[in-house]
Amino acid sequence: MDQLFDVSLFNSMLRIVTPILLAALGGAICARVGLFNVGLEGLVLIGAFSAILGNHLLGNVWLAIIFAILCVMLFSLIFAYISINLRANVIVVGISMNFLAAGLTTFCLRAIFDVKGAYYDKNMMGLPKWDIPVIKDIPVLGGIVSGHSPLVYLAFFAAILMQIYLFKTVSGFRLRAAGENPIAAQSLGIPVRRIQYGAVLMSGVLCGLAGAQLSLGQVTMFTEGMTAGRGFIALVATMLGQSNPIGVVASSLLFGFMDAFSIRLQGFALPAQFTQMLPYIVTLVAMFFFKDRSYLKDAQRANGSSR
Amino acid sequence: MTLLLEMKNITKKYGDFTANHNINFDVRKGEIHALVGENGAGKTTLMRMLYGMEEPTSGSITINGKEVHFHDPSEAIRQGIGMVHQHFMLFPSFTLAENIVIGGEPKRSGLFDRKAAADKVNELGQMYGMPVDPWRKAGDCPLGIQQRTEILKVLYQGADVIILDEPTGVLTPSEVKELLQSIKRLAAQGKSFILITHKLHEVMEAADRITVLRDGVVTGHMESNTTDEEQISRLMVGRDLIPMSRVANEPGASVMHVQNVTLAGAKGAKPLLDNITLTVRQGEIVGIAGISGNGQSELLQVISGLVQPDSGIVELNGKDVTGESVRAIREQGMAHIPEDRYMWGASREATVLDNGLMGHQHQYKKGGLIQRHKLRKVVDGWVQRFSIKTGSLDTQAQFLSGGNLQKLIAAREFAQNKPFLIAAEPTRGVDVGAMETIHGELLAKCKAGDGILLVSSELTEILTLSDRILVMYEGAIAGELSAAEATEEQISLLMAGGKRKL
Amino acid sequence: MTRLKRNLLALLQPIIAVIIGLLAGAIAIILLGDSVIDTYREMWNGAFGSFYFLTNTLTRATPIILTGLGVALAFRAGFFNMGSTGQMVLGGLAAAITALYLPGPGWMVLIVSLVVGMAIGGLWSLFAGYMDAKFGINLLISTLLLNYIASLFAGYMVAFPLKDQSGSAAMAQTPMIDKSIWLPKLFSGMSLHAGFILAIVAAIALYIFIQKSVSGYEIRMLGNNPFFAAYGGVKRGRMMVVAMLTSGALAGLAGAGEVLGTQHRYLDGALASADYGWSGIMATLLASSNPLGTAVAGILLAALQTGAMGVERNTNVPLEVASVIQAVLTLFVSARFGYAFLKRRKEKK
Amino acid sequence: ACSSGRSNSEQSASNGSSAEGTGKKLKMALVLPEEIGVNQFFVQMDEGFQKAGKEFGVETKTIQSSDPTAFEQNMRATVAEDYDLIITATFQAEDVLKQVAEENPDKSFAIIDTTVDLPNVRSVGFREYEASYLLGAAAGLATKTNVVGMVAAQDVPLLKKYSEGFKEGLASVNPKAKFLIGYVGSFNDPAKAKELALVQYGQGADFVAGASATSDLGVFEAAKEKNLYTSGQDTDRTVEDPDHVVLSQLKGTDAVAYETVKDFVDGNFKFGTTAYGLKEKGVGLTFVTTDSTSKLSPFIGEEVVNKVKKISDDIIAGKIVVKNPLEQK
Ligand SMILES: Nc1ncnc2c1ncn2[C@@H]1O[C@H](COP(=O)(O)OP(=O)(O)OP(=O)(O)O)[C@@H](O)[C@H]1O
Ligand SMILES: Nc1ncnc2c1ncn2[C@@H]1O[C@H](COP(=O)(O)OP(=O)(O)OP(=O)(O)O)[C@@H](O)[C@H]1O
Ligand SMILES: [Mg+2]
Ligand SMILES: [Mg+2]
Repeated sequence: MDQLFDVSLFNSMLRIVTPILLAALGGAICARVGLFNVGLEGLVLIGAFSAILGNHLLGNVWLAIIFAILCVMLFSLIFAYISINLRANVIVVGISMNFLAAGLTTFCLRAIFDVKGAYYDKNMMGLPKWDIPVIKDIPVLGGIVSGHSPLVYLAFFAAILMQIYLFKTVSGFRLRAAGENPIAAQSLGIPVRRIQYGAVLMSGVLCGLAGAQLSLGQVTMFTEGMTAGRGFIALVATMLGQSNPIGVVASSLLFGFMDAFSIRLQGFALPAQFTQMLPYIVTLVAMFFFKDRSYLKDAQRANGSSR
Repeated sequence: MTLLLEMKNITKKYGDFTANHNINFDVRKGEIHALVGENGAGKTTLMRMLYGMEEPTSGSITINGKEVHFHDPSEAIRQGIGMVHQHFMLFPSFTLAENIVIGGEPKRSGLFDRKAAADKVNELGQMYGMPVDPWRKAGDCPLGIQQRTEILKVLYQGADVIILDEPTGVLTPSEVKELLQSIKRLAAQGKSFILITHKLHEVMEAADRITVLRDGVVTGHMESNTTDEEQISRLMVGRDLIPMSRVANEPGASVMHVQNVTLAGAKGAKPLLDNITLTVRQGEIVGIAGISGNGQSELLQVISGLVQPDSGIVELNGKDVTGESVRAIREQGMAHIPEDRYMWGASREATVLDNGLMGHQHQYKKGGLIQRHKLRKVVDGWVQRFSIKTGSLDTQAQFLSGGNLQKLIAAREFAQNKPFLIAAEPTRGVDVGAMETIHGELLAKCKAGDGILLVSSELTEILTLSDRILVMYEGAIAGELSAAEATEEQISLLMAGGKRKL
Repeated sequence: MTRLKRNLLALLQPIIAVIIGLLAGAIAIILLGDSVIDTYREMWNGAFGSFYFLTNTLTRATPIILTGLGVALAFRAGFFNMGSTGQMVLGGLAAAITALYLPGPGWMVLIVSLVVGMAIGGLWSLFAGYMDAKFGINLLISTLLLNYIASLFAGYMVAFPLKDQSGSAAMAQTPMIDKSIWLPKLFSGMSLHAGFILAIVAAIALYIFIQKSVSGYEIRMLGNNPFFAAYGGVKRGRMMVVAMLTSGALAGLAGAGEVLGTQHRYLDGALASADYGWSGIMATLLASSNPLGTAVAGILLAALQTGAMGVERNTNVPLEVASVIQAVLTLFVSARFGYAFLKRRKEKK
Repeated sequence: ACSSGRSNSEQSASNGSSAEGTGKKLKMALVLPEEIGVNQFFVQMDEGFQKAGKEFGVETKTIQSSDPTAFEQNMRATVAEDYDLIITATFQAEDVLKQVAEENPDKSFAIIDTTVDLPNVRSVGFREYEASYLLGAAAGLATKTNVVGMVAAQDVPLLKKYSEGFKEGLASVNPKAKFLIGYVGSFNDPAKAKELALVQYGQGADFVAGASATSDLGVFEAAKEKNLYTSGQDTDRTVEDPDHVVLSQLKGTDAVAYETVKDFVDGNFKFGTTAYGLKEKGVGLTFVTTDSTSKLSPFIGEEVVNKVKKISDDIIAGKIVVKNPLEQK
């Protein structure tokens, strides 16, 4: 079994987990303000495309990342406007956003790069791999932790930052208030809509980063539909982590680990379909241990008993 | 006293419905101004406009002589107006301290200083005689504490004019007394209060001036020392009320019997129900008094089959129904007016008709389908008899005022015509006219030979209606009194955990 | 406001939505340098242009309506079932296996296959419900995950044990089902099959069930306020079984219908790749879980898709743009430009 | 199925020339069962189709489909819209084409990359496994570590045409070599394909063949990053990175599409089935059967190329018979 568990397994896990984690954090902050964002998949896809486009236009990965973030923020504004101002069903909006993103990226690929399926430029520089000075020399740990794209580190840093923001700062406190009981928050003069907009934009930033990690960090190219369901897995990670940044990290890591592990299991006689099932099954099993609050509690909240 | 605030010719329309019509209302510095009226008279609507949650269709609001236009509660808060809402506005997963300081959180080095918040809340609690545990989660607190938290929140915001929309509905008599004392003390210090309540004795005790609303118009303005409860209620209801008369009748056989029922609490905590035994007989009203959170809710849940007891027996009409489903118990002969109309008693999104059907659904069934026409006639009958104000039977329950919804629920359960009725807080938030109707129905049912278990935090209600009174304290029955001998003082003492004293 | 005025306003809302959606689509088309009118004409023609295209649209609407109805019932009961794709896939697979291996007269095998498809879809859905009821596992997550598991499992089944060995044997698919077991076509030479009738019947039946029956009433109340339902003697467990089973069975029927009416075999990825599940959820949500509305919304969504195909075939506007237009349209159709929107507009002036 | 050489059941198509006779501009459609971008192979086919259309003055229309149902509707719609020739491609199109062609016996159809045995359908298949065999042999001769990998899109029968031929070719020259195969589970997930290639690298492979459509780009990137060698599919992918993408297995779909249009216009269009293998130059391998603009990598080297050329000749001569993996039960 030493072929199954090695340094590269964990190293690969960190890479696999990053776009999912970033998107899941984006999902978490939306969930915290009461908007269930099913459109993560689409947002990440737009991020992946615009990162490549930005790199192509600006010739600099860092500017490309900023470009991707701006594009996805713009895109998420549509989500915000239609679901907050026009009070559309947030799930319908999310699903439509996914369709929109798929169509739009394919179309732009054709219109801008004049290619179908994939855009690849071997001269394009992806994100650098950072070697962490001291850590890289530590035997096992160095191999796992060092040598990733900066966005991998940023993702985990963002999770910690978000944990602090939500639970330690005043503004994070108000954000949670706006999500927990919008009517009460409104009655205190907390600008609920503005906070919701902020959260959606923030999730745009995170999904932009997720997309950039996918198209500039993990590989350096864009292919149609390259998110391949990662946005939905992020959604699952959001919920399994109960919209707690640290919980989201844990559930994303679990999924990432199982995914990396299932790749390695493929050699071992099991049909590929079953090894590919593994991450989903394990996530399902994990839910036995990390239960969501019971339906009764949720309902109690929703019905807000008074007197 | 100086005029602090004035609302002039206020009209508020919702579509083609006028909730407030040309209302003039003012508040002076340091006064307690009571606003009374029937359910749906427009009291809350008027206050929502003052608090910036709604904008008047026409009319003006001036504060300290300056005209103001609020678009948002935060503007009203800045002008020193605070409101304790009729339906609480709390964040259940937040601590009480968080709920109180929200909007003006203390900070330390950029972060939310929860310790300082807790200290401030403790300080505030001491100052106004309303202590709370700042670290408890709001959702875990009894309603009384939640109410207190709401008031502390407004005080924390530094309001000069404090609107209290039915603040005493969930408080025990001693809590009410404390609250009214606090209000009076604060008023003496220069704060002004607008007090909305259906309890006229509270009005008489605390208010300086009184404004009466009926159907969206002002029907009276007076000083409290020149009026009495009869006059107010006449202005409210538009007629004289008939005083309740209770004829004691001889109780018959047991309709409901609870034997040694126990329900464990969370690990390490005291049991929620501690070896409870009680009987309700035919033609008898048994009242249960107690501060909310002492096991009354749990007892009712066990009796009605919503929760299974850990041990003990529940008998209905002589049949052991322990462990039976809610439906089976209801069919065996129970009706139930639940204590919390929004949580247990109704679905806000459903229509009046659908809300009326609950519990009757198997009676109006034919071939699996609902007999709508028959149902419609019946529910319409209830609306007439209890004069429930509703647009139509297809109006969603959420558009009914709380009192009217309560009447609908009561009507629904009376119509069950079962030998045993649980009536939990049957008149909570209900105006005097409707209270008269509901009390009349309860007495009539009792007279007809049915048994009623009445749970109420309203001692007067318990005292006027019950034959026997049980007092619950910490999940156990602390004492039993007969209606003839019981006094408010005795009950209060038992409620507070004092030993039974005859 | 008079009643008439209110009704007009209610009607106005979707009309405004469609107009804004079409305008947004027009901008996309103009950006491409194509003719807006031509594109929309082709869209219309592709969806409803002739009897042939109308039946095409209805064929495509069939699985959308069925999955939509399934989730509608679950949503009404307060169970957020996102698993229609997986339920559909397993229902389709089960129907194909039954049709292939059950001996007997064609019509009987057909009926049994449909029933088995429904049963398997229902049980898969119930499994998620069971995990929720028994272990408190969030239904939304579990159904999403079960989609992947179902699709991969079905993929395995047709790539290995059930693989079609006839013909070129290159596809992961079951063998072709015997013609006698196919769902009959409604018109010769057109793709519309009897599954559409089943979908419409299901929509009407479900409407009656939800709106008129006692169990439907109990399910609605459970979805609105579970405490109220419990207080009134509604058994959550039983209702959950009913709701999840029916919901999954309808999705299973959608899959079985596609297999027996359109593909005539289970073809790996065919049911999942068309996004029927998501379209169904969208139809339901657009119609606020009203079964009849879901059927209408399902046809609307299908029309947008077949219309997009028409655009792809007959104009220079590529499929991707057609799908952008489709997404923009649904986005705006879902928006509630109610009275509030109009009022705000007025205030700003 | 017919898979060995040209079938002799060829008939002449009558309507091809008659349409030309009326002088009306011919209308042809290429209806694809998938979206074009998913597969390099479709892009190539479309190019050949468009090129022929331009050259011979035919009105061409390429129609992509998002899913199988959409494909069926598109096929039926093109019949309704009265195209003169309807071309489609791949196994995915078989079912629908069989139905539609049977229902419309007087319409002309062509299918590329598989066989549909109907009187009004011209089928052109490929024997990719012959080229895969060569690729496997080349890998087996070139590998230094005796570990060779392949990243395939999905574990589905279709891809056996690539993996089984490869395995066989590998074993024929280097029985000791270990063969690793990994499945992406999707045709367009380059990130995952890259991880799979990295895993195979970790297990000692120095050559990882890409057989995962668009996802191959991820394999190429892994090769670049870890300095291992890889190969592409369908077109000459070595031009993209000759140092790492050292071989490419070829499939002449563009030529077939072009020929189909040309034959129809010229009146040489014949129904029946044809299969293109090494012999017919329908499939091939860069450097071995076809020259490439990029330079040969030293990893492969002239010596290996020559050996593989020999194998290729043997296959063409029938001395080596590569089994059709789809026919072995
Ligand atoms: N937003 C609204 N839309 C339509 N009608 C409303 C709205 N808000 C209140 N109403 C109606 O206005 C009337 C007055 O309501 P209001 O809440 O002011 O009554 P109230 O005096 O507070 O009654 P209660 O004593 O029951 O609290 C009620 O009939 C209510 O149904
Ligand atoms: N913005 C609104 N939209 C629709 N309905 C509203 C709105 N605001 C208030 N209402 C409804 O108007 C009714 C009257 O308001 P309110 O809740 O204050 O009545 P109430 O004071 O609870 O009655 P009671 O004193 O009997 O408890 C309520 O049922 C409330 O739901
Ligand atoms: Mg009120
Ligand atoms: Mg009230």
